Amino acid sequence: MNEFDPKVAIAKRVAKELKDGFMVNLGIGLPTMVADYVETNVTFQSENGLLGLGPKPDEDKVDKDISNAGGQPVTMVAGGMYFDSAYSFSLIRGGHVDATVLGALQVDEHANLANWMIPGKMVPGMGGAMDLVTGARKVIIAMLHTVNDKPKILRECTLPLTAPGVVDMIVTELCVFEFINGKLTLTELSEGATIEDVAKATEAKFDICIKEA
Amino acid sequence: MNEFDPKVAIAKRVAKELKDGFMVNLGIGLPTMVADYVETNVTFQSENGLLGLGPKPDEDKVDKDISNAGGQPVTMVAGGMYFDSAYSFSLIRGGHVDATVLGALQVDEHANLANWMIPGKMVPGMGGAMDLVTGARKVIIAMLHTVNDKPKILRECTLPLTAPGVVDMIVTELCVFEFINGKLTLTELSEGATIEDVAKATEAKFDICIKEA
Amino acid sequence: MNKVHSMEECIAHIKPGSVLMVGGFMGVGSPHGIIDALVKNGVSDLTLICNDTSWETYGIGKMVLNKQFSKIISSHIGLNKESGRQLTAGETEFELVPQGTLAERIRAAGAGLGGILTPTGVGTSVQDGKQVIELDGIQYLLELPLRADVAIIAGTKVDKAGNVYHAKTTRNFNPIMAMAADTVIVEAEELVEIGEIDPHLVMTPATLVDCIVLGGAR
Amino acid sequence: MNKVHSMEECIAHIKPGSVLMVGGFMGVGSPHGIIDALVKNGVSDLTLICNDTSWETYGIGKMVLNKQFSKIISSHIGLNKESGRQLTAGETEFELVPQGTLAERIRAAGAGLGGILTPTGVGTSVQDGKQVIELDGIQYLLELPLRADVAIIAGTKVDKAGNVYHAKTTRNFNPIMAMAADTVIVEAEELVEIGEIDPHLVMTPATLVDCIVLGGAR
Repeated sequence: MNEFDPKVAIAKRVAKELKDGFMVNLGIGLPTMVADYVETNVTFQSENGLLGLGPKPDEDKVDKDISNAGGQPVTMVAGGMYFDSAYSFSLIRGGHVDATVLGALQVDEHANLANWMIPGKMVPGMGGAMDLVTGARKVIIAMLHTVNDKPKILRECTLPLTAPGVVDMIVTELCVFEFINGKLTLTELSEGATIEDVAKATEAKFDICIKEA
Repeated sequence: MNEFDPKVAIAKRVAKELKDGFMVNLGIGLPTMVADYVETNVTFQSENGLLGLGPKPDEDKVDKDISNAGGQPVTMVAGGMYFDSAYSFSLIRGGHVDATVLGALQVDEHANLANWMIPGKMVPGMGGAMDLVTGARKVIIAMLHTVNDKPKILRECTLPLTAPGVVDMIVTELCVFEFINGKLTLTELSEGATIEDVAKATEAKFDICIKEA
Repeated sequence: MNKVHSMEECIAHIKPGSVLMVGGFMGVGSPHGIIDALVKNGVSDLTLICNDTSWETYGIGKMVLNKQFSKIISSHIGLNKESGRQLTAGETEFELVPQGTLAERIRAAGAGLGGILTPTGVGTSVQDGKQVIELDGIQYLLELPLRADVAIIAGTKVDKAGNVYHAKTTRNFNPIMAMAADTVIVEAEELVEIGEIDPHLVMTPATLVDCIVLGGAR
Repeated sequence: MNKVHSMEECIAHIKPGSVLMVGGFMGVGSPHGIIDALVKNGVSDLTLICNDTSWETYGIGKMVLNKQFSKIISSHIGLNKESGRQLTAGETEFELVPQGTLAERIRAAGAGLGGILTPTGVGTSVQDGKQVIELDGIQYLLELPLRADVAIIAGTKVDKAGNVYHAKTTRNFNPIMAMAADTVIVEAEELVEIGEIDPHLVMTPATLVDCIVLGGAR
């Protein structure tokens, strides 16, 4: 019952990036799981209007007036704050969010990010993503390394961009990439993964600079 | 003891312009007196951060945390609101203030207003005046007709402008001027004042279109 | 000056062709009673300005399903399948706006600004057709104000003068929309006496509100 | 992470040449204890960004009297005779900014905007040297963001994490300055436990506050 869950592994690794005192915005889906593994004193921001996002309430304690950016019921921890949408994005665009964690459809060697639409197929709208990746001090992409065995880390994004040159770090089940001096760089391998595994699953060219654990 | 007080006469006349439901900002000095004569249901805005400005408190009821734009203690009426300076000027610049009443150093035929500085002599700063006259729906100048027997309603302002073409109405102890289709127009005479009195005290050219009382 | 009106009187302000702002975020903080009345009334050819189009069976999503909009300006439409269908079929015109830019454009209209410069959207399709202004080597998009004929907003507590308290995350776009529309209609979850709301908790002032309607059950 | 520090530790952030934002409006909502400590400390060659320069014997006016500023950016200096004297004598550089523009410029810095377009100041000396942008036949001034190295603000109640409640009209410029400075120091009139301030009444969030100092008597 203790099988390797790639999403849990990714969430756990991302959690280590969130330092004491950080204001953090987590995207919907996999990024939301990161909250479960954070051991530091982090304040979660939710772009629909609150700081101090807490865990889901028990079903009998749901309050229709407090939700997250997905419209789902949430709670607030002690020391939180409510605000309107203009203030919320002042925090985001103004550089007050220390880290944002988002999924991606594609990331490329130029730190470009595409995660908001597939022309002709899926046009959900960018929501707050364009502001988040433009304004947050650190943009962390948390995603499975490939989709249907096809690479998502590319030489050049083919989908419409969410923003150019904004990604700081990519965390997958195989490895961690960081952009160091603008160069995509492999900095960590997951347990059991090899450089060859990463190379096979990655279209982009990358430097290698594995940190000692 | 019932002598004619020109400032009271001006304040009383201006008060009639403030209609039910209006949001009104009154400048410091003579304009402040207008509040004493308003008989309609008007909400006073104070640019330092409140809607629902009430009368001065009794001395033993002064609260250091609530003041007007002159830094003087005030009260709030029931149904008021506190806000920050950005919101305050959103109300002002955004056209939500129905009328503002201000003094003037000079007004001219082009509805230009000068009321914020005398080069080399007095440079107090414009405070909120430039935003108020730009944003308020109706700009009413309340002032004595002349200063040291010299006209203040001129062909052309000689002092640095607060804003060009913004004045809607001038109320003095002698008369009321309105800008009608862009033309300075004498529309009312105070009791006992004649057109000749006004002409003598006014440098600007003006049309005459006295309304029936 | 009584501002409390019947639902019929309130929604009469919304006419075919009107530009309509609707408060709320995935339905939280939306004026659900007014939306239901508008679905029934059927007024169409409207332009919608709303953060999202919710789900097709909830909040503003119901009006999308009922095809009452000829144009939708929104940051997110992905959870309403009918929005996606109308977009793909070309039945409705969509303008997708980054959420922060949407908030600033609405705020700019209410605050009397001619526009704002934002870095968001530079180098993406959001930039198309917009003026780019470079300052100190950084590129910004000049984004223009967004106004509406009518804003319909929700209030948790509304006093009889029209002062509004928006609880918790129901605040979202409601206060800024109340500043950016010619006519503002608030749906009150609870109607209280003037003075009952702490003046620090008034988030939309009475002077901006034209009509109050009592909300029904949700 | 303890943010409550001594006055000495707090004001050590303010160095000769620093750009300093100071909350308050004619002294109401100003951090009077910090100001008094800075007068004593005597740090100079500062740039001041503050709504006004108060009176020469009250609030920020004391630092003007003490000649601690080489440049003052403000909307109103008329009630402080020493400000007028320094301006006329050319001892201090003054930039007079319309109050609404001052608020928007500070807000723009904190909100990550490259600037805002305002109609205020068009056709006046405020326009000098600024880019004018015409949209739909209306002229606007492009006004640029104003940032500071340090903001000193006042809080009526501050919790131990740094969440701030500004009572009544003490709010004024305090919350927007807290967003626009690299270091934010808040003077707490009352220090309370985390969770004691209603989250709707938090006007400046803890995440923006670096140092808390307990206010003395005024």
